[in-house]
Amino acid sequence: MAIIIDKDTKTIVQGITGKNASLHTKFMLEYGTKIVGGVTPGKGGQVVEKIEVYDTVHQCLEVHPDVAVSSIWVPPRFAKDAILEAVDAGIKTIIVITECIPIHDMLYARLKAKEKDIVVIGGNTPGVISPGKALVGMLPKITFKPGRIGTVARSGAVTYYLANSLNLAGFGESTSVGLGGDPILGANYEDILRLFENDPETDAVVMAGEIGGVYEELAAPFIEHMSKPVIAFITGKTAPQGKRLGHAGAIIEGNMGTAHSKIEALKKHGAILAETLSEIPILVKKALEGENKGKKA
Amino acid sequence: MAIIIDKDTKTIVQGITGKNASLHTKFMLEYGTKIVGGVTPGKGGQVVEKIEVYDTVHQCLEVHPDVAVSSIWVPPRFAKDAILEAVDAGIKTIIVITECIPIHDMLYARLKAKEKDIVVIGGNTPGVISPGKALVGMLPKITFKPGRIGTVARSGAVTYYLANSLNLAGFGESTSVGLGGDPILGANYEDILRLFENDPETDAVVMAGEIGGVYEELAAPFIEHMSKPVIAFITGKTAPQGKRLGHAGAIIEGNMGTAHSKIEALKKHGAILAETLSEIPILVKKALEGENKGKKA
Amino acid sequence: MRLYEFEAKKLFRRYKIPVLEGVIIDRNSLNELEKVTYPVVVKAQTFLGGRGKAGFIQFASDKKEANKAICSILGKSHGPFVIEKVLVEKRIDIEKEVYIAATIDRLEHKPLFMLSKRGGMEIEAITKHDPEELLKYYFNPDDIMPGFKARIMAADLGFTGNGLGLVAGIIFETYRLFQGFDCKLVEINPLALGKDKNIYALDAKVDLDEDAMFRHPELKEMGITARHEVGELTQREQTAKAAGIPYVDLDGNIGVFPGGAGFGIAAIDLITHYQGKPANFMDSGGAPTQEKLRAMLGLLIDNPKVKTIFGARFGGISRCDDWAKALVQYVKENKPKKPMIMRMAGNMEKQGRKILEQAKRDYPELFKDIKVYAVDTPIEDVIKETIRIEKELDTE
Amino acid sequence: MRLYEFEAKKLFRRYKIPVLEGVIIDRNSLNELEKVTYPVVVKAQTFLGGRGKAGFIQFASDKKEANKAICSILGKSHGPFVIEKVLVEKRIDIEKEVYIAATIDRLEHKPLFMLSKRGGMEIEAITKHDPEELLKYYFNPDDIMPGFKARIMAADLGFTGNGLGLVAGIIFETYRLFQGFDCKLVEINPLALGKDKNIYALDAKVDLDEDAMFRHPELKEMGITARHEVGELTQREQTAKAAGIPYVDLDGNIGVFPGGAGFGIAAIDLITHYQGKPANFMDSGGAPTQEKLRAMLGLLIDNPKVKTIFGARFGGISRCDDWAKALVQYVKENKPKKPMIMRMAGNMEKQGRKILEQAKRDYPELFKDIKVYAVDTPIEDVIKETIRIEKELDTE
Repeated sequence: MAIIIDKDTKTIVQGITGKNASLHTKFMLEYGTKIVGGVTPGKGGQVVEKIEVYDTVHQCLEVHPDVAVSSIWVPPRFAKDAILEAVDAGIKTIIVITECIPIHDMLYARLKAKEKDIVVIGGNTPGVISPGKALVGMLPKITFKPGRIGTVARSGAVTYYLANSLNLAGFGESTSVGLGGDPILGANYEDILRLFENDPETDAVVMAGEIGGVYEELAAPFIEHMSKPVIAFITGKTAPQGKRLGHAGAIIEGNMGTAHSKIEALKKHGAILAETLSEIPILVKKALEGENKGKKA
Repeated sequence: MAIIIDKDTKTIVQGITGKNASLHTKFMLEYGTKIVGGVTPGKGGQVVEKIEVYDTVHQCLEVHPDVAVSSIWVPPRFAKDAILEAVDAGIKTIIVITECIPIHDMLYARLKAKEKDIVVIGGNTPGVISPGKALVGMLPKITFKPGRIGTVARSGAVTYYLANSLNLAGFGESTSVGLGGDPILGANYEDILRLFENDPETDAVVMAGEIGGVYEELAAPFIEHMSKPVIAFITGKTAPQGKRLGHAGAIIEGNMGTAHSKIEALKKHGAILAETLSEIPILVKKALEGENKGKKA
Repeated sequence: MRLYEFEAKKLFRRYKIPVLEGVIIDRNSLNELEKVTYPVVVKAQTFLGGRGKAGFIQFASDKKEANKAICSILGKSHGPFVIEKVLVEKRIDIEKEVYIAATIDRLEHKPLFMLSKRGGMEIEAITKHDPEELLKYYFNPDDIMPGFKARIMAADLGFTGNGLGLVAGIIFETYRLFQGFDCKLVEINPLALGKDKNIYALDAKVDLDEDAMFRHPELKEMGITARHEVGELTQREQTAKAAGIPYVDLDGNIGVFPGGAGFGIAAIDLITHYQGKPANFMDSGGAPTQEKLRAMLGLLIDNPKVKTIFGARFGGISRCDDWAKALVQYVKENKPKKPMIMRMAGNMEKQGRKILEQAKRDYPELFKDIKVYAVDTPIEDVIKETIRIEKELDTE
Repeated sequence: MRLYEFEAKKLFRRYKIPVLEGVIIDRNSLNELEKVTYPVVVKAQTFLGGRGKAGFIQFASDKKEANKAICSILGKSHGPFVIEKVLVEKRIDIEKEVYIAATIDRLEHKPLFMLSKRGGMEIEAITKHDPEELLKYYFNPDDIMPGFKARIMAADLGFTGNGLGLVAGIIFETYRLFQGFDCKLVEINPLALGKDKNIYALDAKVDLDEDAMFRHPELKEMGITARHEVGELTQREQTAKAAGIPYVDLDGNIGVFPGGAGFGIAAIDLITHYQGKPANFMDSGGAPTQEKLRAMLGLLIDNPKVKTIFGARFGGISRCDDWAKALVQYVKENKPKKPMIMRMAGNMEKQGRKILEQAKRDYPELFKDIKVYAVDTPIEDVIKETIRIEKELDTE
C-alpha cells in the first residue's frame, strides 16, 4: 500500500468539466487511476472521458460510497465550497489542484477538514503520484518511476526535477507528493514525512523546500524522530529577501522564512542537505548504504 | 445542598450598575446570597451596595476564581454577549433576568453554553430561590418558605403564587425555579425536573406551564421515569388560540402548544393535574401520603 | 411580526429572490391597474393562509375582470381581518411547484430549512398525511449556509441543469434573509418553475422577531412598521396599543388588573373556574411605570361593561410601592365608583402598604370600596370575593 | 497587496476606526496645504517601516515649515521606493501609545490578534527583547470577534472607563476590517490616547490578500488598485508587469525562461552554483497562454545584457505542445540570434517534440542555435551547457 493513493483507491474529480480537469482526467485514467465519478453543479448527467458527472458530491457518493480521494479543480473562488462539500461528504483525502485560493477561505476549509481528520493536500498542488499505481493531479507521468524513495516538495516543477534526478541515477519513487504553492496549505512537510516514516515501501525521503513561509522549519524537529534518512534541497539561496510590512510578521515568525533559516533548521535536526539536484541521488545512495537507517522493509 | 444555588454559592451580577440590578443586588444581599462582584464595562472600580464592580467577567474571576453563578441584567441587545462572556469565563450556571432577547441571539448563546455543559436559566426568568439559603433574581422573598417541595414555572407571578399557595397550606420550597418567559429558553422543565429528582432535599415537584411553546410536552415523558410525584398546573385553558402563519410551525410542532395538548401529555406520563392554585397543596399532600414516592430523603 | 405578502416581497427583492412584477392596490389607487400587463392574479393581502380556498386569490385576463376581482375582495373580512389591499401580479404558466421554508425548530433549538417536492396547495395534505415527504436540514445558529448545502437541497428538490443553480441561489438567499432580518419564518409556497424556465417565489410569508427589530431600522425605510396581527381592534384595544399595553377585550364584567402576562392568563382561567366572567386580558410587562399602571386602570374603569375590578400585584421586578402610588394617584384624580378587590405582595410591600394606609386615612370616602389584601390571603379567595361582590351588584 | 497609509486610512474610515483629519499631497497638489490647521505631521507615503528614523516623518507648526518638510521628503528614495506623496495630518498631544494588530499566524493556521501596552517606537525593542510582553489572542477562521473579547483586550491594554469602550470598539472594528477585506495584516501602531481623551489610529498598515481581490470591487471605487510593491521598476519590469508576468531583472547575462516560480528560483540558485550569472527571475504561472510565453521570450531576447537563454519546461498543467508552438512561432516571427539551450519534458511532450522537429526541418537556419533536450538529460547538464556556451561567446 503506497501512501495517499494506490492502484485501487477510488477517486473523484470536482470540477471535471473544466478544460484542464477534463484533459488531466484523461491522463489520470490512462495512468490507471480509479476515477469513478466527476462533479460539476448543473452538469449532472453529462459524461467526461466515459466518467459520469454528478451535480453534487453527495449524489456521486450515493452511487460510489467507497470514494477515498477527491481532487479539486474548480476556479479559486469556488474552492472553499468545493473542499467543504468533500469534507461534508466524508471523503478522507482531498487533493486541491486549484491555485490562488483566498487565504481566509483556505484557513477555514482546512480547519473544518482537520476537525474531521481529513487530509487536505494543496492548494496549488501538482498532485500526488505513486508511480506505476496511480496519479491524482497533473504531474507528468514520464518523470516518475516506481521505486522506494518518497519525495515531498512545494513547487510542481521542483517535484518533477527531484524525481527526474533520482530516476536518472537509477532510483524510483514510492510516492511523490506536491504540497502546493499557495501561502496556506492543507498538509505540511511533517504530515507527509510521518506517512513515509510509517510506509514499508519507502526507504528514504527527499524533501525540497524554498524561500518563504515556515513549513520547512516547522517540520525539522520531526526529522530527528525518523528512522529513515531525509535528504533536503532548499532553493532561494540567491533570491533577494523581501521586507515585511509592519511588526506582526516578525513577532510571530521571528527569523523563519529565509533559505538560510530553513537550511539551518533542517541540518540541526538531522536532515542531509543537497546543494544541487544532481547531488540528491548521490546523497540518497550514501545514506542508504552508509547508515543502517530505512532498512525495515 | 439545594439545587442550582445554596447558601455558599458565590455569584456575580452582570449589569450591576443598572437601576433594577442594583436594587435587586441589595435585596439579594439582604437575603444572604453570596454576591462577590458585579460587572459593567467601563464602570470598573465603582462600588454598588459595597460590591466591587469590574469591567469584565474575567477581571472579576481573577479576584474571585470560585464564582459558580452569574445573573444577567443587561439590556436585551447586550444579553447574547453577556451570556457568551460568562460562558467563556467558565461560570457553570447563568441566570438570565433580561427579557425580550432576540431569538437568534438566544439560540446561539444557549448552544455555546451547552457545548461547555453550562446551565442557562431564562431569559426573562424571575430567578431562582432556595428559601432561607439564597436568592438570585428578583423573586419576592416574602413568598417563599424553606421546605421540601420543588417548583418550576415559566411565568414569574405564577412562580410566586405557586409558592404562596404551598406556604399557606404549610408546605415550603426546597428550590423554586423560574424558567423564564422568553420564547427560547436555556433550561427547560426536564432539566429542572432531573435536578429535583436527584435532590435529596426535595420530596415532590410542582410544575406550572402555560399555553404556547412546546416545553411542557417535551418534558412529559421524563416524568414517567421519576420516583417523586409531579403536580402540574397549566394555564391558558380559556385563552383564545392564535393561528399560525404558514405551514412550517404545524410541520414541526404538530398539535403542541395548546393548554389541552400540554395537559394531555402530562397526564399521559403520570403527572397529577391541578385545576386551581388552591388545589395544588391538597394534591401534593395526597401524593406524599398516598403513594410511597419521594420518601428517599 | 408577520408581514403582508407585498412587504415580504420587498425583502425578497433586496436579496434578489425572484418575484413577479406587481402593483399594490387599495381603494384609493385603483388607477395603478394601468401599469399591469394581463393576464394577472389578484391576491388579497392578509395575515392568514387559505386565501385561495376563501376566494381571495382570483385570476383576470383583462382590466375589466381585474377591476371586478378587486372590488369583490377589498373590504371583505378574512377571519378577523378586513382586507384593505390587493397585490396584482403578472400571471405565468407553471411547470412545477415546490415548497421551501426557513424557520426555527423550538424542539431542537436550531434553525431548520425544509423542502417539499410537492408545493402549492398540496402542502396541506403533505403536512397532515405524509410529513415524511418533507425534507429537513438543520443548521447551527449563526452558521452561514454553505453553497454546497444549497445545491444539495436544490438537487433534493429534483432540479438539474440551469435550474439547479437558480434554486440553490434562492435557497442560499432565503437563508441569508432569514438570518439577516432575524426571522422566525421565511416560507415560499409555491416556489415555481415557470414554463419560461425561470424560477419565481409566487407567495411570500415572513414572520420577524419583534424583539430584534432594534437591529433593523431599514425596515422602517422600506415602509414596514409594527402592526397588530390578531385582527381588527376594538376602540379600547386601540387605546391600549397606543399606550403600549397588551390588552384584549373579552366578554365578561370583571376587569382584570394583573401583573405579567403569565398570571394574566392564569387569572382568566381562575375567574372562569369560579364562575366569574373576565372582561379582559392585560399584561403590565416587567416593572411598569406609574403612568402605565394608571392607564391600565383607566381602561377598566372607562369600560361600562366592567362592574368590579380584580387586581393583583406580586412585586418582583415590579415594585409594590410603585403600584400603590399609581393606584392612589389614579383614585384621587378619577374618583372611580367601581369596587376594586385586590391583593398586593412582594418586593417593597411594606412601603406600598404604608402609602395605601395613608391614602385610606386621607380619603376614606374614595377608598371605601377598595380592598387590598396581603400575602396571607390566598389569591383565589380574592377572586372569589370579587365574584361575590360582582354577583351582589348584579342582583341589586 | 500592501496599502499606503492614506489608503489604509480610507478603509479605517469605512469601519469608523478614528483617524486624524489630513490631506494627501504630491508635487501637483501643494495648494492642498491651505486646508490644514497647524501644528501638523508630514508623513512620507511608502511601503517600508522605519519612516521616523529615516527622517520621513516631520513636524511643522506653520505653513512655511510644512512646505519645507514636504519639499525635503518628496522625490527622496526610501529603500527601493521613490516617495511621491506625503500625508499631512493634524498633530495632537499624546498621553499613551499602544500597539494592536490583526494578522494570520501561519504556524498555527489561525487568525491572531496582538496587543502591546507599549506601542509606537518601542514596539521594535519589544519584538526583539521582550516578545512575552506581546499579548496574543487566537481566533478560529470565520469566527466573528465577540464584543466581550474586544473588551477583555481593551482592559488588557490598561484602558478603563470611557476609553475601555472606545478601544474595545476599535479592536472589534479592526477585526471586522481584517475579515471583511481579506486582510493578511491590519496593524495600528500607535493607537494613541490623546490628551483630549479621544483615541486615534495614528498610523495604519494594511496588507490585503491579492488572491481575494475579486471579492472587493469596492476597493477600485475607493481608488485603491493593484500595485508593484518591491520598489521602482526597471523599464523591462514594467513591460513584464503590463503583460502579467512576474519578472525581476538581475545582474547577469543568462536569460532564464523557466516554468513556474518554484523552479524559477531553483534555476537561479543552480546557475549561480555552476558559476553562471542569471539575468532575471521569471514565472510563467500555471498553464500560460502561447501569447504569454512569447512575451516571456521577448523580454529576454530584447535585453541586450542577455547573451544566451536557458529554458525549461516540465509539462504538468502547462502543456509541452503549447510551449513548443509558442517557441516556434516566436522564432519564426522574430528570428532571434541568441543561442537557446532548453529542455522540455512532461505532459504532451510527444506532440511538442513533433512540432519542434517539423520547425527544425522547415527552418533549419533559424533553429540552428536552439537545442531542446529531453527528459533523459539532467537539467543541470542543460544549465552547465548554457553556461559553457555563454562563456564561449564571452571570450569570442
